[in-house]
Parts: sequence; structure tokens; C-alpha cells
Amino acid sequence: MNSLIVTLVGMFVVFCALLLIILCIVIYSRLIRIKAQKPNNHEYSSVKQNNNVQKPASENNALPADSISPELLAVITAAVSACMQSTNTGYTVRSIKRIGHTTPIWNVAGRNEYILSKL
Amino acid sequence: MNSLIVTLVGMFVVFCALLLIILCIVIYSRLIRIKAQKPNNHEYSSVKQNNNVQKPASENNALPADSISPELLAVITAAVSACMQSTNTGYTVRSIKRIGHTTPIWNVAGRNEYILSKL
Amino acid sequence: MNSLIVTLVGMFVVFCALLLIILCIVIYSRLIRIKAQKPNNHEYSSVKQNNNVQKPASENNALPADSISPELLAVITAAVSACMQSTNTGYTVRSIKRIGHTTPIWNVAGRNEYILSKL
Amino acid sequence: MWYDFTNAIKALAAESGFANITLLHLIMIVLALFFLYLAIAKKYEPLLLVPIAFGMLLANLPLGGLMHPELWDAQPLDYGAILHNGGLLDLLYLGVKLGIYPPLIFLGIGAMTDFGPLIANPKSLLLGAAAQFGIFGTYIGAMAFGAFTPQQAGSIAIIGGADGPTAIWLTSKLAPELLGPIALAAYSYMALVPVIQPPIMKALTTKKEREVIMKQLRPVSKLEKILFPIVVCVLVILIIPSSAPLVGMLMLGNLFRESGVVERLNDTAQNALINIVTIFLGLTVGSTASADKLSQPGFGIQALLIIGLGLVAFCIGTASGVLFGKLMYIFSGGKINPLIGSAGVSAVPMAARVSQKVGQEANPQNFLLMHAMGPNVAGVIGSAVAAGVLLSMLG
Amino acid sequence: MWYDFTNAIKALAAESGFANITLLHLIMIVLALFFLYLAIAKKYEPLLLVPIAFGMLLANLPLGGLMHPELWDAQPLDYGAILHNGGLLDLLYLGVKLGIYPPLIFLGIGAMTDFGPLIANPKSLLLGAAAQFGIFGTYIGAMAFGAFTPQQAGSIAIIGGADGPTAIWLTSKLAPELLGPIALAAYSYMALVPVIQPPIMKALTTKKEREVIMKQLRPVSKLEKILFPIVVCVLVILIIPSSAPLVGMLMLGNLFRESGVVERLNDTAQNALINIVTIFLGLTVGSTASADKLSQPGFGIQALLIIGLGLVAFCIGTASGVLFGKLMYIFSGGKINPLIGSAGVSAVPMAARVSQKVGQEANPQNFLLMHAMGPNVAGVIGSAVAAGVLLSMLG
Amino acid sequence: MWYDFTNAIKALAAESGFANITLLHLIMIVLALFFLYLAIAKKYEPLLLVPIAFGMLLANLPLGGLMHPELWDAQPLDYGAILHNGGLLDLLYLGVKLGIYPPLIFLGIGAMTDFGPLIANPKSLLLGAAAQFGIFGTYIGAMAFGAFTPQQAGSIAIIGGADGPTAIWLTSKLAPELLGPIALAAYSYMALVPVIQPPIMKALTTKKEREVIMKQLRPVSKLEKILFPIVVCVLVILIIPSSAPLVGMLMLGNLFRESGVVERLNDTAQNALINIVTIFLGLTVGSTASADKLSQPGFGIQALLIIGLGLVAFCIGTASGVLFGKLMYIFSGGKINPLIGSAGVSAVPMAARVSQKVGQEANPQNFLLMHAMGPNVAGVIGSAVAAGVLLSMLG
Ligand code: NA
Ligand code: NA
Ligand code: NA
Repeated sequence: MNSLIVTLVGMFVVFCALLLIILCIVIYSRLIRIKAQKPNNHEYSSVKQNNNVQKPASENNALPADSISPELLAVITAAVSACMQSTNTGYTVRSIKRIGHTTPIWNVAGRNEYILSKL
Repeated sequence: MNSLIVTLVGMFVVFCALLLIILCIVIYSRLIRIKAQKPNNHEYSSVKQNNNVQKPASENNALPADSISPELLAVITAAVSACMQSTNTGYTVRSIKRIGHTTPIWNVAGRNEYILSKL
Repeated sequence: MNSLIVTLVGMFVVFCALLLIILCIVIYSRLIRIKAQKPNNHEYSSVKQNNNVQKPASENNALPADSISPELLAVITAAVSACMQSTNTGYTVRSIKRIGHTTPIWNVAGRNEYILSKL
Repeated sequence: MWYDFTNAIKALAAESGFANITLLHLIMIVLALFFLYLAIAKKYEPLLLVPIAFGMLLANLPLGGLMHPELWDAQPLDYGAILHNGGLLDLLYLGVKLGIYPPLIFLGIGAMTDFGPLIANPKSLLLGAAAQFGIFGTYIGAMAFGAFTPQQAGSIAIIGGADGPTAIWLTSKLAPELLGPIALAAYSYMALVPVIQPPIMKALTTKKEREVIMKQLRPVSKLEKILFPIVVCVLVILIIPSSAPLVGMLMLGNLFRESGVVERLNDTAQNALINIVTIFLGLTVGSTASADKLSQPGFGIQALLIIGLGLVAFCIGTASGVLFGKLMYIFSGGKINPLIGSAGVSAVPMAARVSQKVGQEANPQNFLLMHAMGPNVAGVIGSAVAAGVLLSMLG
Repeated sequence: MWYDFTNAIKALAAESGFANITLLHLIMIVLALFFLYLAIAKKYEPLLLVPIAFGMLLANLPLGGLMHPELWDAQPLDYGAILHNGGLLDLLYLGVKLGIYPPLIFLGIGAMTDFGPLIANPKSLLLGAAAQFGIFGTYIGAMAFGAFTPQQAGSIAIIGGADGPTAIWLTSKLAPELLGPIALAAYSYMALVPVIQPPIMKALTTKKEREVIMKQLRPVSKLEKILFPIVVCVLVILIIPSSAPLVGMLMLGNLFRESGVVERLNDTAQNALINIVTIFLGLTVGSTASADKLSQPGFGIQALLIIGLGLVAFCIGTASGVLFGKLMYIFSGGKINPLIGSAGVSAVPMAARVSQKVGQEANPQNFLLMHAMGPNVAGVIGSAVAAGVLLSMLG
Repeated sequence: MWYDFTNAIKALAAESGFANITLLHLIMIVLALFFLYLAIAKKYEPLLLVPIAFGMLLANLPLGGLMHPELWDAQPLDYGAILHNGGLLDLLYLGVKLGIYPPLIFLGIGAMTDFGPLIANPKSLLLGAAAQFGIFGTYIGAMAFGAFTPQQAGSIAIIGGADGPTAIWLTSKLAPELLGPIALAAYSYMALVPVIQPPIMKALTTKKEREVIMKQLRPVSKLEKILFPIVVCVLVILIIPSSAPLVGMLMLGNLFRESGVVERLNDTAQNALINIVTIFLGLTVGSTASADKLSQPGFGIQALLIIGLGLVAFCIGTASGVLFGKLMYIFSGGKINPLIGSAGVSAVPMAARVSQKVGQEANPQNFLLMHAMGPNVAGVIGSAVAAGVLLSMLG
């Protein structure tokens, strides 16, 4: 096959493929955002709200039941500042969120059992 | 083979196998516990004693030579409470035990050497 | 082959091989140290200086811009003393050095981006 | 030149997935997306269902060439052809076909499992045995339909063991053509344990029985825990040698855990190794569920029957566990709460939590979790034995 | 006995490397040491270049028997002979030859990649497409020399994709005889992105264009991030089925990351698994660059041409990205900074950082990193698609 | 129906292990349990001995079908048959037979080893060479019995290298039929180093010699540490090409460690990868010690001889290391403590600790650990070279 043809076809296909992806992203993003604005949709809007409105943790003066203790905060801050290779003059930890458990579920179960067995 | 036969044989074998396991567990558990009560047996009784009599660490006011420093305790407590996904209102760390070294032996050796080389 | 011959040849080859290694190490080590003493060579001499002159961290009273905060030091000390299976009576942390980033570069990039997106 | 260009585009278009997709492909893709939804949004056993559903998706995008089902239909298998013509998933599927992945997953599970509650209360093992009636009872049902060979019926019945790797291992030996639907059914129902079990448990027990508070378990010494995997491994393999790959690896993993001298191996067995194998196993098992299968006469009906029979198996298993629990309640003079019987189906630790939850509903002072963990881990051993028996009799 | 001793020593000496080393071996060893120097002292993509250069070193120490190139020249491959006579690196090379390693590396890359900036600004994908002109433009150039088959030309051109695993994957399928030099060139130039790109970027843009400050990207919801890998996987594989191994695994890795329900698998995919595969891939790819190759007539010239054409490919890719960025600058009414176009060549995240740096030179207030990450990750998808197209047309 | 039931039970019973177990099986099972006891209760090299002993246990439970020794006796090996009929451990054993596992373990060991003390005091290498006389001296002894082929004698002698993976690698090439007992002896004696060495060390040295305090080692620069693996790799492989798999991987691992630019690979090489390989290697090496072996005429005697000769090899190695240390003590004018010579047998870091301990007994101010680490890691290189020489001369 002529090498010019390969080039033209190649670029054509690459552009087509990525244009199609753009189209899909634009459509589904719009749908999700429309859905998220309707008040009767809860499941995913909450997720999005969470991403948009995110307040700095420091504003929460009253610690809720499941929140993070100041001691833990100090440890995390130290660890983060170590990772960032600088002292903590540049930035402070403004928001800490628990993420889902990443430990294998059986380990957690085992750990809980162990604690329960010691109570 | 008749499917009913398969079922009967299957359940029969499963029950036999697990009954045999029960028998063995009961026997060896009893042997171990009898042995552990004799005072002249030291090797394993200490293990068992350790499991049964386990005093809360907080009772030890005088820290023995190889014990855990309060700072370390604070870090561990924070880490545990993070793992348990709740503040430390629910429970406190009542017993901390060192477990055996889990690091590869050569790493430990290397680490020690490094420290020695700095003395 | 006569088993005595195997033994003689074997020991001869092992000694030859390791002697050759000794020779090479001695030569290149000498070259490196000569090079390192010439003032016009910077690239590796700095590495070596770093290894030779290494002052205890505790002597640095004024923390430089990229240094380690005392809180972090406390956490590291606790962790080290836990690893060494003894209280920190035996030795103190005399020198802490940041080592190069070990995290995958994309993760670091992602982390930085995340922080930037929150500024 | 314009002519050449359009020709080249046409050739590519003719080879594209859009030109070759069929209705069956679309159905399978939608099914794969549905399972992805269950795994991600509903958190149905996501560790296995995400890779399985994604493998199913990849296998049903036409001409991707990742999986070639025709290579695996040859009798005997032509490993040379697989190496020469196989796609990525064909090659990874070798680990399923050669029976390597499920035992390695059992190694990791063994390293994660604490058999302490079982050792403290060995009678739990009887509940783990009773619940396996879900397997053998369903075998009768599956054979009654006349739509399955005994090998296929055995593979379907093992869904009732509520143990994914066991189901995959046995099916890959007895009826590999059903691997996709059986794995999907097994993991889906395992995720549905909190929905399926409580009504059965409540229907079969009285409130008085559910309120029984069991006395605390005795502490188990380290030596007992170390001996357990060795004793079980020797006994079970002597009784049912064909269960050796599963039981042997499960107990090796547990010995890594309890011996306390190989922490490095214990850590790798329950992390890097099991995770790598889980990715490969899930992807390739999912990719066996391709549209070509659905186009085979009768396969659709078989798949529907598998879904139905899998549910039946779970229900029978739960019921027989609870009923045996009632028996033990009677014989123990009311000291054993029959609710812990349902945990005998495996599905660790979900089934034990269901026992705990139903027990606490009846009596808020009730704390059955630890007592239910005994039958729960016994169920893992029980279904591995059952799989060995089925392989011996039908294989 | 002295006679026997000297004879035995002589026999060993005759089999030693010193007695069998040739000038070509020495040249290759020096080259390997040079690449080790680049990798360690200059930090040129060390994760791949250290194993590649060490593999090259090992393959050129005579009679080591780690790699037997003659085993891999057979048509068709004789897997039995490889198992019987292969050395360590021959056996590990099976993972390259069978196309297993690059997709697994893509699995890890997917798990490490945040497509958020791309979803927030989907137009970036156009820049990721435009930069692939580096690949196809170079294909014309490589063919023009007359020294390469179309398959070899395609493999050389893919260097312009600035994506190591894609280059290795395509080359192992189209022109495995060039795997060594192409991999070395690809990773070397990827490391040189901060040197190669800025002059081209500055030459093609005005200061006014470089000063453009782009408005902040919108936040992207979790659901959008979860849907992205699924949508891209389905679309791209439907369009170019031959890209399935790369795109499928890339998107599975990203789904592990974004779904949030399989953190274990995500962790293993981006750590243990990708690292193990990287070691094996690097070592074996490096070991294909052995002295036997260099002794084949014309191979030396081919290798030099690959070095030259690889550079050309990078330059064309950068230029076409920037020029397409200028087009978008005009059409958007000056809202898009054309500097982000150069990031479309992939080389994540280096190319995006170059955009950031050049942008900040022109305007210290300018912060392009996040905007450049969009085209940057789009470039990964773009070059995977381009590799699929080349495989379809030339394979 | 009762008739069918009893018949089925009888058939299963006839296929059970209880019906097929022999006295030899029982002996081997008891031996396996004994090694498990040593590994767990006595902490004898548990990382390898736990998997080895468990593999031995699994291989001796009759009809488990995990390992089929008859598949591995074929000359040449029939890989097709292994894939079609092999059990789990047969398939994992491929990694031993193909020589993949030991080099990967050496990769991890290289990543864990600090050659600094050796670079600071290169003369240590002579001690690492002298201690290899344990290998070659034992070779004469093994041949003298007339019970072994030269290949078997070489495999037994390598036990004196006090290096498990090297012993397994060489034995799998020269005399795979002895793999089980040799691996068990090697790891058992490695664990017994603190018992075997001190009496020999004290017998061969005067108190004055043991009291020698050596001067502190000079600091070693990063560049010297980076160059070391490259130089050793090139030199050793040029001298003894057959040592390439072991020495090449050992030095690659060390380069990962010292280069400082591939921390990810370094971490995986010394954790996930070496642990996975250790599990597979141990299990399968152990499973070669099956009852079928013991029933072969003469195997029992061979096994007993291996135990005896292995001990002899360790003693000779220790003694020759100490004696060479005495030589260096004299030539250095009393600056070198001969106790560090015994560390030349490898068994890192145990042998170095024994030197330290015996030295401190003689003089509480004495601190030999760092000085003994030099000969200790030199012993690893020395025994890899010795294995290469044996393979070249006997293979
Ligand atoms: Na079960
Ligand atoms: Na690209
Ligand atoms: Na040695």
C-alpha cells in the first residue's frame, strides 16, 4: 500500500475515533449534570455535590461522630508534608476525607473479631 | 450413576470427613490443654498462658526494659482508630504486644549495620 | 574426569575469578577517590563528600528550607525504635536524610495536581 | 489516490466491530454492563465481578481477538495452537484450564482465614457439612430437567457451595463450557446472601430459638491453630484425594498465617499473589461468556436454568444449615442458636454477619458473629470436600 | 596429573567469554554501559532503561546462554525447542512474543492515570489525535529510504507515539527483529522530551499565544470518571478491534482506579504486577539487541536510521500538536493556549510539564499543567489507536 | 438402591488415600512433619523449609495427583504430556526445571544485599573463595563412595556453598533426581550454622587471634556501589559464562538497589516477586521428595549419604575459611581476625553473626559483624562461581 495512503487513512481513523469519544463524553457528561440538578435524583447527585461543594475540613468546628481526631490529623499532616518534600509552610491540610476500606474484607472481619474477643 | 445415589454418597462422605476432623480436633485440643496444665512442660504452656491470662497493658505502670514508649502508643492508637473507621470513643487500646519481626532478616541486618556504621 | 582434578581446577578458577574482582575494585575505587579529591570534579565528589562528612542532624540548629519538622522527627523516631525492638534508650536518631522519591512519578504528579486543583 | 483512500477506509470499516456486531453481541454487552453496574454501584462481590464483567465485555466486542473459544473446544487441547493463535485472554486462560488459579486463590484465602472459632467449637463443622446439602440436593434437581449431563449438573450444583473459586475450579474440570454463567451466578448469589437468607432463616426458626444467647468461645492456643491446617490437610486429602489442590493450598495458606515464622510469604499470599491471580481469573472466566456461546442451540435455556438452579441451591443450603442447627439446638438442650447454621454455606464473612444480624433482631443482647464464623469457615472446607467428591464420582 | 589439570583449565578457558568475545560484542557492551549511564546518572526513564540496558549487557557477554536469538527466527516458532533449549531470558521473552507484557503494563498505567482533565475538557482529545501525525508522517519518511519493509517502517514510526509499551507491543508483532533498537530509541527520546520539545514549541508560537491563561477546568463527578473507561473501551475496540489488548487493559486498569470498589486490585495492578512485568519486559527486550544482530548486513545502518527517524517522529509529533493547538487558539477566539498541543505526544507526565514550563516562561501567572494533562493522556489513547490502525493495515 | 450406595462408597474408599497408603508414604509424611516442626518451632530457615516440608507432605498423601514424578523422568521431557496430565505442582515445577525460579530469587537477594563492606575491604573476597573448598573437597569425598555419578556428587558438594538457591539451581541441572534431599539438607544445615561453626572456629584459632580488633571500614561512595554489580557481572560471566543466570540476576538486583533510580523495581524484586517465587520453589522442590523415590533401590542410602556429606561440606568450608583467615592474619601482621573467614561460606547473615559472637566471647570489645559481612557476601559470589564451574565441567 502506498505510504501516503497509510498516513492519510491512519490520521483519518485516529481523528474519527477520538472525535467519537468526544461526542460520547459531551453527551453523557451533559446527561449526568442535567440529572444531578433534578432534585428527585439522589443516588449520583450526592456524589457530584460532594465534589463540587467540598468545604475545607477546618471549617467544621464540631467534629461529627465519625470524624477524625486531632491526633490522627497531626500524623497525617506530618506524613503528607514528608511526601511533598517540603516543610508545611507551603500549604496546610485543608480537607481530609476517609476513603472506603481498602483492606481485604476478611482481614477487617478478623480484626473486629479479635477486638470483640478481647472485650 | 443415579443422581440420588450421588447425593447420598456425597452427603455421607462430607459428613464422614468433617466428623473425622472434629474427632481429631477434640483429641489434640484436649492433649494440648492437659499438657499445658502440667507444670513441667514449659515450651508451649507459655504460649497458652499468654493467650489466657493476657493482662491489659495499661496495668503495667513500670515500663520494662523492652516495652513500648508512650509516644509509640499514641501513634498506634491513632492508626488503629483510623482503621476502625470511628473515633476512639468506642474502645481504647488495652493491650499492645510486639509480634515477631516480619521484616526480611537481611533488611534488618542491613539496617543494623547502617546504624552501627554511623555510631 | 578425576575428582581431584575437578577440585583443583574448581578452586583455581574460583580464586582467579575473585582475585580479578579484587583487582578491579581496587583500581576503580582508587580512581574514584583520586578524582573526588580534584577540586574541578563536581558531579560525583559531592556524592562522596556527602558520605564522608555527614554531620549528625542534631547539630543543625537552624532548620533549612527543605528540612524535616520536629513532629515528623518524632514519628520517625517512634517508628525506628519500634523496628529495633527496644526502647530508645540505646540510641537516638542522629541523622535523617530524605531519600529520593520512591513513589511512581505519575502518582506524584496526580497528587500534586489534586492539591493544585484545591488551591 | 482518492480511490485508494476510500478503498482502504472501506477495508478497515469492513473489519471494524461496527460492521460485525450482531444482536447477540449487543445482548451480551448489555449483560456485561449490567454486571458491572451490580459490581460497582451495588458492590456485589466487586473483586471478582468487576474483572468477570469486564472480561465478558471484551470478549463480546467483535474481532477483538482476545479470546478464541474454538481453541478450547478441541479434544484433546492443542497447546501449540493456543500459543500460536491465542489472544491475550486465551493465554491467561491457560491458568484456569490447567487448574492453577483457583488453588492459588485458596492459598490467599487460607492466609486470610482465622479458624480459631472453629477450633474453639468443633461441632460447627457439622453445620458446615449440613449446608452442603444445598449442593447435592440441587444436583438431583439439575439432573431432573434432563437438559444437563451429570458433569454439568455437578458444576451447577456447586454454586450452592457459595464459594467462587471452588465453583470455578470444579466447573473448569467437569463442564468448562458453562464456566461463564456458573461463575456469574455463583458470585451474584454470594453477594445476595443478605437478601436470600433472612426470610428462610426466620421461616424455619421460632423467636425463642433465635433469641438463644450462646456462651463465649474458649480462647484457642497458638499450637492448636498451627496444628489445625496440618491435621485437616492430611485427613481430608486421605479421604478425598481429588480435593488436594484446593484443600492443600487452603491449609498451606493458613499455616503461613498461623506459624508466625513466614510473615513475608503470608503477606504476599494474601496480597500481591491473590490479587494478580484474581485479575487474571476474573477476566478470563468472564471472557468465556461470549456471544458464540449464546448462539449455540439450547445454551440460552441452560443459562436461565443455571440462574434458577443456583438460587435453589442457595436456598436449600441455607435451609439445611438452619434445620441442622435446630437439631443441635434440641440435642444441646437449647444451648445452640440454630441461626448459626445458615452460615454453613460459606460466603465468608457475609453469611456469618447475616446470622449475627438476624440474631440481634430477635434479641438485641445477642452476639452471634463469632459463633457463626465457625460454621462459616467450616463451609469452605465442606464445599471443597464436596467438590472433591463430585470430581471423583463424575470426573 | 599436571597435564590433566592444565588440559582442564585450557578447556574452561576455551569456553570462557574472554576467548570468545569479538569486537561487536565489545561495541554492544559499551553501548549497554552508555545506556546504563544515561538511565542512572541522567535519570533517562530509568524504570525501563535500567532493565533494558542490563539485558543488552547480559546478551552480549559471550556464551552466557541467557538468550538464543536463533530460536526466535524460526517460522513458525517452535515452542518445544524454546522450552528445551531456551535460556532464562528466552523463557521470559515468551511474554513479549505472546503479547502478554505490554497489555499488563497498560493495565498498571490505566490504574495510575487520572483522565479527569480530559473529561473536563474533551476537546483535548483532538490535540491527542493531531500529535499522532508524528507517527504517520514518519512512516512516509521511513518508507522513502527504501531500507525498511512496511512493517519495519510502521514499527519505527510508532516511536513518535512517545509511548514505550505501545512501541514494544506493535514492534513485537510487526518487526520483532528491530525490537532492541526501537525500544532503546523510544525510551531515550521520551526521556529527552524536555530537551526536544521547547525549541519547537517556541518557534511555532508567538509570545502572545504562549501567554494565554486558560480558564480553570470544571470539577468532574465520580460517575463521569467511572463511565469514561467503559465508553472509551467499547468505542475504540468497535472502531479498531486490533487495538483491543492495549485499550482494553488500559481501560480496565482505569476502571479499577475509578470504581473505588476494588482498591486491592488497583493497588496490585499499579505496583507488584506492573513492576514484575516491567523487569521481565525490559530485560528481555534489551537482550534482543545482541551482537549477532549487529553482524547482520545492513543492521548497523538500520539502527542508525532508527535513531534519526525516531527523532524526526518526535519533532513532527510535537509540531503537529502545537500547530493544531494554534488552530484551536484561533477557533476558540484565543481561549486555548497552543502550548498544550505539544503534550499530545504522550510521554506522560513529562510532556505536560514541558507545556507548563514553557507557558510559565512566557507568563509567570500561567498555570497550564492541568490543561496539558488532557492532551497528554489523550495522546496515550491516540497512539494506542494508531498502533491498532498500523497493525490492521500492515499486520 | 442400598446396593448402589454401598458400591459407590466402596469405589470411593478404594480410591481414597487410606486404602492406598504404604509404609513408605507414612515415613515420608513423618519426615515432612519433622521438617515442619524444625521450621516452625525451631525457626530453621522457615521461609524455605515451611513450603518445602509442606510440598513433601502433599506429595506423599497418596493419589493427590499434585505431582507426577514419572512425567519428569522422560528423556527428553515431554512438555505436552506435562500440560495435559500434570497436577498443580507439576505445572509450578516447570519454573524449577526451566531454571527460572533460582535466578529470580537471586534477583531479590541482590536487591537485599549491601556489598559495601566487601568494597571497603576487597581482600574479603579471598575468604569467600577459600570457603568454597567446602564444595570441592566434598566432591572428592562424594566420588570416593562410588555411590554417585559425578553429576550427583557435584550437586551434593554444592550444599557446602551454604546457599540454597544455588544448590537448587545446580541440582536441577545436574541431578534433578536428588533435588528433594539436597534442598532439605542445604536449608537444614544453613539453619544449623550457629551450632556447626563455633567449635570448628575455636579449635582452629588461638585466643590471641580471636581477640584481634580490626580497624573500622572506610566509607564507600555511592558510585563505587553502583559500579560494583556491573563490574562483577561482566568479569564473572566472562570467566564462567555458565554462571550467567545466577550472577547476572544477583547483580541486576543489586544494581536496582544501589542505582537509587528504580526504587519501585527494587521494592518488588525484594518483596512480591521473591516471595511468590519462594512459595512456588519451596512447594515444588519439596514435592520431589516422594515415597516413589524412597522405594527406588539405593535411594535411602543415597539420602543418608547426602545428609552426612552435606555436614562434611559445611565443616570443610568453615575450616578452610578460618585457615585462610589465619594465613591473612599472618601476612597482614595480625591485623585481620581469622574468625571472619568462617563467614565465607555464605549463609548470609547468619555466618557473619556467628563470627561476631565468637569474636565477642574472646574479647567483649570486639565488633566483627561488619568485617564478617564482607566474606559473607563474597561467599555468595564464590559459590555462584563454583556452581558455574561445576556445571561447565560436569554438565
Ligand atoms: Na460452602
Ligand atoms: Na502518544
Ligand atoms: Na557460599
